[in-house]
Amino acid sequence: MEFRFEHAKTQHSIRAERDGESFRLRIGERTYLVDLVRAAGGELAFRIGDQVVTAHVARDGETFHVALGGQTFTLSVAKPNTRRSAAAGGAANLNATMHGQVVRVLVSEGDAVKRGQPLVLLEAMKMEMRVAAPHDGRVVRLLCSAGEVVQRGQALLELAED
Amino acid sequence: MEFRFEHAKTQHSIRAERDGESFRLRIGERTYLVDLVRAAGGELAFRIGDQVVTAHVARDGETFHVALGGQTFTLSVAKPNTRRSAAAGGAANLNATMHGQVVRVLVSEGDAVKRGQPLVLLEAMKMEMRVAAPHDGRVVRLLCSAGEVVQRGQALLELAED
Amino acid sequence: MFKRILIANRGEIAVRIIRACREMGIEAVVVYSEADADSLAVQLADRAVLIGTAPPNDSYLRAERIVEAARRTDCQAVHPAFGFLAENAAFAEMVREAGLTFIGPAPEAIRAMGLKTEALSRVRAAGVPTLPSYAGEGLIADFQQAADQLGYPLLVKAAAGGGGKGMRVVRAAADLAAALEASAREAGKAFADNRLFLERYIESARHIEIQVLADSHGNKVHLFERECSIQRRHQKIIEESPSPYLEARPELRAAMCEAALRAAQSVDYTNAGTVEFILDAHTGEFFFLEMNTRLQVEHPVTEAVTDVDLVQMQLRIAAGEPLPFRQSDLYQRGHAIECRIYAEDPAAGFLPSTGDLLCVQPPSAPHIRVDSGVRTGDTISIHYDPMIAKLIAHAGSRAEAIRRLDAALSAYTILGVTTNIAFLRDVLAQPEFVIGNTTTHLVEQVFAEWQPPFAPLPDSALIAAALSALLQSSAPAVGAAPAASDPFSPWAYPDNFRVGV
Amino acid sequence: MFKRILIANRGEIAVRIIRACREMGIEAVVVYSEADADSLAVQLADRAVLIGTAPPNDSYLRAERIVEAARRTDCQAVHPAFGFLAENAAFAEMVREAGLTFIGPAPEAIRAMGLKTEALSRVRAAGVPTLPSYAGEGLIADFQQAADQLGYPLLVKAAAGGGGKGMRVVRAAADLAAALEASAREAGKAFADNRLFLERYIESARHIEIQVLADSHGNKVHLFERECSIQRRHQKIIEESPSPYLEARPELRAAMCEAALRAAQSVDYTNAGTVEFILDAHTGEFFFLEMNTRLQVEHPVTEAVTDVDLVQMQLRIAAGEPLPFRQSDLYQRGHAIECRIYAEDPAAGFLPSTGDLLCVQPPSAPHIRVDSGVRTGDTISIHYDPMIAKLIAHAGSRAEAIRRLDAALSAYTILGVTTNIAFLRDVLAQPEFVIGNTTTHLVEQVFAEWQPPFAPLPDSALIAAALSALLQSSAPAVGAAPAASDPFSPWAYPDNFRVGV
Repeated sequence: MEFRFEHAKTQHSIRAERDGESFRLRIGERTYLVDLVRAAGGELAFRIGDQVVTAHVARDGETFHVALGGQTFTLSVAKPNTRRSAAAGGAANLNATMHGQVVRVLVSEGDAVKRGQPLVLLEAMKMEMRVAAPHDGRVVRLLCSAGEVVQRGQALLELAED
Repeated sequence: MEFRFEHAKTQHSIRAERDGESFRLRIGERTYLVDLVRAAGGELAFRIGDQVVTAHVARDGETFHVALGGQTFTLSVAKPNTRRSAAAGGAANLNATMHGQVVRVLVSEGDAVKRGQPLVLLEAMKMEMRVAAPHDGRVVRLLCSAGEVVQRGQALLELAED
Repeated sequence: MFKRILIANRGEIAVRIIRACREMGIEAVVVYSEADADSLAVQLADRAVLIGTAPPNDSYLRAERIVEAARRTDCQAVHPAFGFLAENAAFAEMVREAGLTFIGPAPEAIRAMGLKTEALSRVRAAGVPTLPSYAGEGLIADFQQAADQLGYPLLVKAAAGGGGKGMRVVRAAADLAAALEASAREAGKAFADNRLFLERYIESARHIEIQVLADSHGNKVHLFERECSIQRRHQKIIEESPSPYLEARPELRAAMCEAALRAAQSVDYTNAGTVEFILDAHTGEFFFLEMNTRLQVEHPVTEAVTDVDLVQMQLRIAAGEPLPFRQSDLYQRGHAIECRIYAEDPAAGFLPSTGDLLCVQPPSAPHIRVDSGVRTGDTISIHYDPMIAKLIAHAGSRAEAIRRLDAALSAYTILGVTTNIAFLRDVLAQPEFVIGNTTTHLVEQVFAEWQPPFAPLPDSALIAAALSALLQSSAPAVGAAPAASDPFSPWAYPDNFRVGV
Repeated sequence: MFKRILIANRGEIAVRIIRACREMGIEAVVVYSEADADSLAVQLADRAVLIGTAPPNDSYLRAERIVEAARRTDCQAVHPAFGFLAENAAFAEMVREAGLTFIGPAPEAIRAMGLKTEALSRVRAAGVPTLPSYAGEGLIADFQQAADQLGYPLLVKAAAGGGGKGMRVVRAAADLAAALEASAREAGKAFADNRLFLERYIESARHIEIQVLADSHGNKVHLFERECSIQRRHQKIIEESPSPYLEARPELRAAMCEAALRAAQSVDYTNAGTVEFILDAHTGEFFFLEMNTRLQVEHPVTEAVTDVDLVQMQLRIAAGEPLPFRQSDLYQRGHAIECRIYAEDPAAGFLPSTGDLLCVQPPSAPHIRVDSGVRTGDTISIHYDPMIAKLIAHAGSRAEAIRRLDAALSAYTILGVTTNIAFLRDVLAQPEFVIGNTTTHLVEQVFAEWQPPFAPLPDSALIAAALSALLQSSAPAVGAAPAASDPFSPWAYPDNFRVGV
């Protein structure tokens, strides 16, 4: 069975198959014979020769989170021809920097704004964050309103560069 | 769904059914409305009104082990018409008191033995145990031999009372 | 001693109080919001009472519902822990008027210490040094004039505050008005009290606090200091006892402990409390900041070095027992360090990281204590503080405690949300931290541009992901293969496997 | 310091040593038998080397395979822990001759203390009091004559022994021959050495031992006492520090500690060791029993009260470092109690209870330490010691430590084998134990007829079983319902769920 994962924008291919009680894994020219020590509760421990590796793996849809040796790696199942294209255009969306609630929208559509000017007040877990204009410009469209709960990365407003 | 369990030689009947997000359980005249708090990793926590109960449940075939409030209860799935009948007869089996290895058999078939006389030497985890005659009698049949690994409760020999 | 108490809180601190109750044979009742119905605190409690929806204003801040829950479940006392209503004098009064014991100081002491202006005048009268400050009411112009007299930089703080909420550093007169407005808004939300005050801001400061205990028989002791200088956005993240600064200065420690007892005395304090000081690392001067009239988040480091269980002491004091020791019986042994593990992104301004905890695996090792209120399958929501756990290491020396804490951090697995674990490990390894040069600005000065270390993907991680996918796709014992995208697949994280819920 | 060491052991103690290595940045290699291929120790190690089949004679006692494994994995030192080859001088020599460091005393010291006759003559010469005893070779008649001179009751012990193996109390001359025969057989199996000796038996005895540490630079310190009087079948089950007996007798403690250092000096001891004494509770006399030239099972109670990590000290001493403290730096604070949780049936002569661990859920609470080498899904086999875990509570006072330990015991869930948890809780609650009247015969005198408390089935247990069955039969997320009798059903105990293995 072949798996293709993407990590830090690089694709990795790995072929995995059973070999009796063991597993045989091939990454490029490297082949590993792997014995399972434990696979329970999200914990996955295995031996490669004398070396023992304990990992924790959690799958969230197409994303695999792997914790190993004090570090965490996030791998997504790679799809050959799908690359997200960055949004391009004269105006760009300004996104929420955290999951939270919109306390107040400080500008209206059509307003001219200065770099650094606060546009939207967000609140989460009793902490207030202001979303400021990254550059001078003009508010093209408001995409949120006071009281609304927004996700991190959700567009709050469309801002055109002057 | 009705379940019948046996605990300490007493049969208990309980009827369980879903009721929306909750469960309704009836034991005799008592009905409990139960909300699950957690069911994961063998851990089962539930609320009955304000009361919260956390149990650990492990199933081994027809046996349910339930740990709860610092105590452990062993319940077996009750079968209506099956009651183990005690072995009866002129001679009775003498059983292994622990899981282990037979070190030596100290008697032969036909031997007359005295109460307290050691008949078989068992060893487990570096500990030696002697299985002694519970009463005066005669060895009818040997059911084990030196070197053999025996289970707790397994018959070692048949002993007739004098 | 009480037969049953109610815990008016949630999360790790509710769990910690339940554990103290277990050891003392006291039944623990918790209140909970709908969001916490499946929480560990609810699970471990003997009884649990639903008091509202997720927003604290509808549940954990609803004093009347909490008192009603305590009455209905025949509790004799209420433990407020910290946050929420812990320093709300009106709540303490309401508990008392309901014929129940409030596990904390008298409402009068809470009120006196809760209003910073009154607190400062009380402790000043008791001879405790305080920072030059101004506490006014309302008019911006008055604040501006006072600020000019105090000089910049200065701190705007909530009069009713704590925990950094409503707090701002102002370095120039031009920024004062905006800071006052924002702080007042935050303070109003967090404490239902938008009064503010100003105070001198020390650039090279250490935050050192003294734990005190006072019983209802007039006995008062201190349990030495905690140093809590490592903060981000005015929020403590690493705390320790003893303070590396005071270790070399026993007379200063004695003076601070003595001042703390005088501060407590000034409000006839009973139960556990903490007197916070700011210490100027250059001059060795210390100033009273505030008294927290409650248990602190960082109380475990004091427990580790003194062998005193502060929560159990709170219960004993509230039940009218005298302190079982005198000052001379107390000691401070070894070194303990706590760090707070948050669901947050230190590389993005420490923004909270909400989401599902796909896997939580705390470390287990000698002299490591984990205080946590969450487990695999729980959610970090926007409603509450995003702390996942407190991790406490105790050892014979500070160097050993750092090593022990670092090993435990590296073994703490949390998947599903971004955490500050890698950040905390970098702080523990930072040379100034290692030699004990800990000031409140260390994080902003040294770690402003912090990014998580980039590690190239090791083959073993790729193997783990592939094996996991392979096992999941062929899981024979389950009968049928679960859908590959099923986040509740029993293999991937069975701890999260909730059948039919 | 070492870069990599090999641990010649298994189970909880291998895990504990790995954890010490982690904190010190040392890589840990374990050896393992086929039965332990999936064990926690193997899982946590950096590397693991298979050395044979389950029976110790084919694996953990195969010195040459262990040394070969250490060489092949480029280890610089070997830690034997306790049991197996820990007190085998020939093994220590073999390690040394392979150019590796043995993490323990020199083979000469092991040999001197390992042969009881030599040990006794050495410590006697150093002025350490010893029990009247006889050590002969071979002839039954010689033993019988010596026994008559010593008087009954007396103890038959293995010359190479430890841990109660080969040990028997003989109360009448008629029983001596049979006891000698059985002891010799057991000793031969356990230690490959069937030599025996006799010694005076004290009816009202306390077992008190002193921990010592000695470096290779001539520095020696003691770390105070442990009392290990609570035993069953000559096996310690509850250990504590300080000893309740010595708490009231500081001069006696000082004398015993001083005697222990003299005993260690008599064999030029290095590394960690324990000098065991038997103390006559009536007279206050103490007698040297033996010196254990290794780490002890009960070392955690000393670690808790002294803040010294004994395993890390062993590694430092073996690497040639001097002790980082002097005697006057050491202290004994608070109170620590350990109990050993065994898979055994206290109501049936403490017979081992083998089987699969269907569920293991250790407690988690402040100042509770759990040292365990097993988890859900593992097996207690006939091949090894049936200890499941050591549970250690530390608190400010003995009374608090008892309460803390009891609360932790009650929260320790182990399903699938019979354990001694209910028994241990009854011992902790026994009035003589509570007041500290702990003698080596307490268990046999008070608990000979012990039966587990019978609890009628509460409705909640019935509900738990029914809900469990109901959820299992309708588990929708899994796709297909697992067979009702499948012990590996992912719902019932997913921690045990091993797909395709």
